[in-house]
Amino acid sequence: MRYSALSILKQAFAGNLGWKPAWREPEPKSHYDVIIVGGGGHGLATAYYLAKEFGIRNVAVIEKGYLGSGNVGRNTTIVRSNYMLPGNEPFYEFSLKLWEGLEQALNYNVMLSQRGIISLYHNDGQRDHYTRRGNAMMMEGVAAEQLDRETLKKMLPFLNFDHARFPIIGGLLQKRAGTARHDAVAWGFARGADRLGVDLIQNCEVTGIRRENGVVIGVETTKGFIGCNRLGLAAAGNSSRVGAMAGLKLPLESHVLQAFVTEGLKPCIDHVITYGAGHFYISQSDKGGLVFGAEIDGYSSYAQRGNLATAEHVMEEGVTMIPGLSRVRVLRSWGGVMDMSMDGSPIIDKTPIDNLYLNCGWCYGGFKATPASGFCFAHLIAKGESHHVARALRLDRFERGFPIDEAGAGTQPNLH
Amino acid sequence: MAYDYQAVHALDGMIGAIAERRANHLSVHRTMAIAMVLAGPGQTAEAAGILVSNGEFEARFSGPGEWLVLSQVHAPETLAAELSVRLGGFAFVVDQSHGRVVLTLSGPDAARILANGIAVDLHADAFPVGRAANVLCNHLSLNLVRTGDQSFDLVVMRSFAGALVDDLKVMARSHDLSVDFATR
Amino acid sequence: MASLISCPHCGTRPKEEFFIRGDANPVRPAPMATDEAWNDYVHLRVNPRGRIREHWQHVAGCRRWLVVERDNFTHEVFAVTDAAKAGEGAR
Amino acid sequence: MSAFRLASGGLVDRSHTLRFTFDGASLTGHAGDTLASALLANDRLLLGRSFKYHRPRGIMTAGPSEPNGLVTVGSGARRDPNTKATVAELYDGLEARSQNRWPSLAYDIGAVNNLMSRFLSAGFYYKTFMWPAAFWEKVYEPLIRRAAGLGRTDLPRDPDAYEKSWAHCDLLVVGAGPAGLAAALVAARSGLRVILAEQDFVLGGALLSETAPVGGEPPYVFARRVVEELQNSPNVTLMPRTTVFGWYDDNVFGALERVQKDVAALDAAKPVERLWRIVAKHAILATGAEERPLVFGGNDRPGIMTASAVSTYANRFGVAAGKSVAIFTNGSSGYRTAQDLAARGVEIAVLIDSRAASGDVAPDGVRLVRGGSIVDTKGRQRVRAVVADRGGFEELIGCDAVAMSGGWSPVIHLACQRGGKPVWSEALQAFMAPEAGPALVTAGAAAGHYRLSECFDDGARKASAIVEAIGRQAVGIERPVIGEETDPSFTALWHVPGAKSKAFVDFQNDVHTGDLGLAVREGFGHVEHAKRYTTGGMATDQGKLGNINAIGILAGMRGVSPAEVGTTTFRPFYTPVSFGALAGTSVDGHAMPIRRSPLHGWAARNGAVFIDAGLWYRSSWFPKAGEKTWRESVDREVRTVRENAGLCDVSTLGKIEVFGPDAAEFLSRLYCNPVLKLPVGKARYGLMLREDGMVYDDGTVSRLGEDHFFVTTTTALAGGVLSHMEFAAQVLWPDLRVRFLSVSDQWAQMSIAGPKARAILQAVVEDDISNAAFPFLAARAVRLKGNLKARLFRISFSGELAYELAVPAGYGEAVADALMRAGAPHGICAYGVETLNVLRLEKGHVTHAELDGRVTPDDAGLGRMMGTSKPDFIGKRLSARFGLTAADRAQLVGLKVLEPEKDIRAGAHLLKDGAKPSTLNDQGWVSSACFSPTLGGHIALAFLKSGRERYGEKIVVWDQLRGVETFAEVCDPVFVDRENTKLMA
Repeated sequence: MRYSALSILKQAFAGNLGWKPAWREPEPKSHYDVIIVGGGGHGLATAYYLAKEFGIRNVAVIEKGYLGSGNVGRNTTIVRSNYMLPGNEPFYEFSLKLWEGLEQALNYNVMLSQRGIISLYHNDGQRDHYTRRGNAMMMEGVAAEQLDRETLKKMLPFLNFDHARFPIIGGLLQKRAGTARHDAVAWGFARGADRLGVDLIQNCEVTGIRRENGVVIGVETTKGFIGCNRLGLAAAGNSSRVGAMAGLKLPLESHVLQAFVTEGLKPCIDHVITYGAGHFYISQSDKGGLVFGAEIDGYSSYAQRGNLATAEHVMEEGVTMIPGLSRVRVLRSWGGVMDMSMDGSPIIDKTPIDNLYLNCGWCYGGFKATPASGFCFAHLIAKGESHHVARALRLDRFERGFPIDEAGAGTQPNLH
Repeated sequence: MAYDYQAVHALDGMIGAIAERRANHLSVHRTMAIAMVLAGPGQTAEAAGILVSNGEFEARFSGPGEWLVLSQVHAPETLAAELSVRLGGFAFVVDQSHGRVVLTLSGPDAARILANGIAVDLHADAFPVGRAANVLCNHLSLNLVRTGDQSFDLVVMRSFAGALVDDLKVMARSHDLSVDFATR
Repeated sequence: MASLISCPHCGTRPKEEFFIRGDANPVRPAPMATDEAWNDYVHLRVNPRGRIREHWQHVAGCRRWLVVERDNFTHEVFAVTDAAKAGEGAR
Repeated sequence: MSAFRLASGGLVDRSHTLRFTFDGASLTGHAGDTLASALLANDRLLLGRSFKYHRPRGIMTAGPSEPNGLVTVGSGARRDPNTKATVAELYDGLEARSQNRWPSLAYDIGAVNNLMSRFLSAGFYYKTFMWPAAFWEKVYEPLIRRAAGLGRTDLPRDPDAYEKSWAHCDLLVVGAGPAGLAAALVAARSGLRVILAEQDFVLGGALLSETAPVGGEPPYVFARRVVEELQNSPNVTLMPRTTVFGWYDDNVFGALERVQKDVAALDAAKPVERLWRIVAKHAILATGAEERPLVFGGNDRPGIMTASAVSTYANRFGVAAGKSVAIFTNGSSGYRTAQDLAARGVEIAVLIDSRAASGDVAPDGVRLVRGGSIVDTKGRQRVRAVVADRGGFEELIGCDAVAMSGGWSPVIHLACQRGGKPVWSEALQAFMAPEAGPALVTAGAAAGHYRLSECFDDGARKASAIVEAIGRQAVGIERPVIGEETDPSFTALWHVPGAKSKAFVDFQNDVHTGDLGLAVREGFGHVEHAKRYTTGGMATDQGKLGNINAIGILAGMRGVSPAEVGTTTFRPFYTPVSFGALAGTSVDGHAMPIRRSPLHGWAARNGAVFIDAGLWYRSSWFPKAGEKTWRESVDREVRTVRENAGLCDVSTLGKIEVFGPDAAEFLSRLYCNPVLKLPVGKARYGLMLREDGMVYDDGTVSRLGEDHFFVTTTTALAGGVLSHMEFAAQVLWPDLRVRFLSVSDQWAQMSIAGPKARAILQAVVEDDISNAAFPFLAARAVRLKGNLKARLFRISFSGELAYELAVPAGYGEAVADALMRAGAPHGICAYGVETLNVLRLEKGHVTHAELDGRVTPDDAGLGRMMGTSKPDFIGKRLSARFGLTAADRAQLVGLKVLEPEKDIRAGAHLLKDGAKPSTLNDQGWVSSACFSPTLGGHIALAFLKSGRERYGEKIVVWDQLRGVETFAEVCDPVFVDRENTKLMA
């Protein structure tokens, strides 16, 4: 059923008893044209775009838990396209453009809020870096603004201008960046895909990848064997484990990133703000909670929970950036499993195995990429070649020597 | 032109001239002969044997085959040479008399103050007199040794000394601490 | 783990004292090994869920590189060994 | 005596009156009150408005699970929004305010949402606000944001201090109720190091509100005696006002101590809150059990509370919840509350038991309705009546408070924070803690043992087991004789059928049974989906009261058992913790340590302006009188160095001493350039790669002896390079006989650069440093006049005749002063990193502005340094990859501005003349730029595609971020003295 103000009105007078399920709960068919492993944001978006843009509707998304149970439901909801390197920037800008039409396309309010992201910098070297980044954005036609200290003082008077260990000297603003409601993204794509005929199969774990003559022909699951012509993996933090089922060894390590939310407050922070002297970032959700995080815990982990020392360090950075956070109380912390790649950038590519396609390496930045990741992965699966904005996101770029290393940190995943 | 170089302490101008010692006191040593001893590969036992405290040196554990050696007997200018002679081919010796600052924290709350920055269990049963360790104190590392029930030596990199003293003052916020140079 | 590591040289210490490098299993190939071997060493990781070996350095303590054997799902630590010793075992 | 304060009883000190205000009204309470008990005593029932519908809400509990009684405490910069009145200790001068209402608590405009509620069903916002597209952000979202949220802050700087501390123990006991006290007592007498943490300001837990005599005395007296013994045990640390909020790996617990949240005038010497990291060998969770609300129509009206809260207010605080209390229960707990109220002379309007039959007996004279329920309530800002239903027969029963008891849930939050899933107990109709290993056990009510005697026994038994596990002899305790006990049995009742109005499940977030029904209908029946779709359990109480009922209701709707529905994930923090406490003292200037150079005092005396460089303060430039801008100073310093000489502090460079018979081989494998044949007494520029072939760091390598080297690193990567070397030595090549040590802090190091450098230095150095005796790249120990040992290196970053002189750190200032004196006749100046940057840029030397981790030696014009004939060095193999050797890689070039009135800044990009700006057309970027006083114009270093083939090309320097475009000529990156004549002079 179509959602609208009218449908809400009509249903309200019917006691809200007439709402239909947002998606079906089908039993798996024996064979699909395409199977996507992973019912998170990227997997659901891929299925949606396969059906919507590339006319492939005989598609199943297989999810071991509930839809959206991975990182799409446990991130800090930031949407932006302020990248520096030519391998990344066009892709993320393509994504942001998709975001901007997503609510209408999906008939689902994902609450995109283009409130702007401000990346603070604290010394001349960082200013130069952000200048390079801002100019790279503008080369791609993406608006960026440099804010000096005085402008920042007016815009964000609560920042620590007087006592910070590392002084705030300016910031880079992308106005079109912002936040979106994370669960709604998963649900919107799920509902959209379902309406186009995609089977969303929850509580079904892939236990093996079946090959015949080296070619992938389907997956073994807890609900039995399901055949397919093409198989796409969008398993985020579990990519290495799923890849191993096909004998792949990937340039990934899984790490835990913590995120936090405070008690609900009346509006007090109107932008997304990132701290350049550390990794802290913060925004305020529409419900009033301040949503924030910083760096990964640093060790390999599949546990979806972090440790106190990292949490403390996050708060140290937070209060140093915004002293007035001190009396705000933190309600909850949680952790997501990040598929950290060797250069900090993602992979959307074919694999050396026929019919097997790979979407992984999103590190802690996968949420903003959701629409473009889905679109480009669908493009690759449908047409057998990369979408032009995703051409650099190759699996073999490491051995060929074309890393996309925004942080300049090299092949140590926990430094990206 | 006269070349009579006066050494400047890392904390000159930052501490000193207190009216009276408080219940807890942080005493900063002006000069101290300090050297790092690195045992040669496979020669840890030999070097350790030579370094056994004989009153002239105090060797504090820093890492396997590595000791921070302090001496009240030898001068900063001569300690490293003296150790080199004694250790011969068993170890490499590096003068650190200017690279480190030695502080003594003493008083009834000494362990409690340190617990505000150091994660190691400082209960006397767990960290007895004579125990030495490199530890993290808030965001900087130092060599800690218990010198008595209520006293600890802290040896810190020179460039961090000011930050450590600042931190210790904050750590001792509720514990009545005075800070001064040692009068030795 | 993740909160405390028992350094074989220094005793039990908080995570903050350590720097973590990653998977301790890859062994640096011989200089003339194949390109594949080098790519594998520098870029590819098994990244299993469960028992792993990881390189941690006790930077704020003895500065030794350690091999921490742990479960990356339960965060249980099985053993912490000096990397030089662990290497001897492997050779 | 205030309206609802009972004439006697309770643990409050009636002789000690405390004044406080609520929404500006002056009120009084007593020492020992919570804010909630004092407000109740004053008939202040209405405390705030709910989140979504802005319904009036009052206090519902007497503890940390409170969903409704949230107020803002304090004023100005000391304002604490969302403070739970039920745990806030009353103090003289406390100021409290209600929240989420406008213009006032009693008349709240937002309450219109309540009338609109049928349109505001769960998830309604996902289905609308999409048209027109621009309206979401301009109109709808601001409205939603303003309506949402509870407390208010404008983020003022916090005047108070916080502290963090570590504590270690054999046994941590969480909760000082009967089980916790018994456990602590056993462990204490057995000689364990014990920490007993309790969130309340009085230790005793349930004993404080129990009435059954313990050991023949009131239970609180017994508790006091135990606490006294513990207090006098040197091996026990009592932590009242301390909430253990998190259980982390390796049995590390996070706990929050409220040090000064109970006073109006703070002691500045103390923190306001303290964060404890408790490292516990063992822990016992004696966290008690939570009473569940009942889900019936109109169950959220002010005056409706849990039955145990009504008992606690009566017994512990001497406050009646109402003058006529209706009780609604599904088990024996309601009867106990009836007894408590009856004993204190409070009228009981009715006792309604949802069970048709039970052995429980109501107090004499109390009307008991068995098999009945409440289906609706009446009243506006306080409940005035309940609509009772029995077999379809409805009756309006007047009352001014309702005590509800829906059974009990053990508080197992901490035990589930590390991934263990709670286990459903059919017998107890509750989720129990999972098996958590030997280091953490639950005891007492938290383990499902609800009777007082069981709590004592369980706490003592579990502590004894731990004592023995540690290898000590357990000293037992004798359980006191306990009077009449009640066993809180109940029959689960997840929601009351036939509700006549909204029946709330999550009170703060206004989630009612209809919302859960809608979630299930729309396919959001998974417990996580239901939570996320309805927001049930996402409020500040994190579903402590409501989640269990939501699970029961979902189970009913889906036709499965609660075990199958399962719980959402328990995560820190048990109750919210302030940013301030978690950050502790590591904020502002203490966020990271400050490092000071040994020449800091010298630089300060010479008027330096300091700048942050990593953790260091470095001298940036040295303004002289009359110089108005930094450029004036820097231009002068540059000219002075090029014409005379200058002295610059370079002490912050990383310095590492390397020893051993294999030291040369080791360094040869670390650096990409040859090192093996470096002669003793010589220095060499060194370039380190990462294994992926990109440049990691650069510096110098000096050979001081056959087996003794001294290497320097950049300031930024001093620590990183040391770790990298340690990895190489300990992990990659443990067989190499090499040892090394960072000596960064031992040496003050200064650069003396300029044509007059030698003359100046020779005045201070004893040794002969003539060009013949001490040629370019000489490196060795020297003796200064005045008999000071030093090290001298003839290396140059500026392109001038230059030396770096290292002296023991303490002598740095004195030697710098001597050099300045010796240099005065030669016109020496002090210079800082800004000038250093201009000098090196003119000479085409790279820094981390160029070496940004994505650059190969060849990109930086250093390809010839690579020792390709060496069998191995870090980065050798992957340097040969196709992408790293591609011809169109960006290469280091120089740029000269062609329009003199324009400048170039780092971060600009490069375009071919006439090309349209696009990512595809992007030719490169500017890495460093400056005004060159030597050349009299703006110059830059840049990375340009195939740049070395393009010298002479006119290129567009595109800085759209600043709105500047300018033409520049591509040139060799070395702008001055390409023949190195000055260097060698």
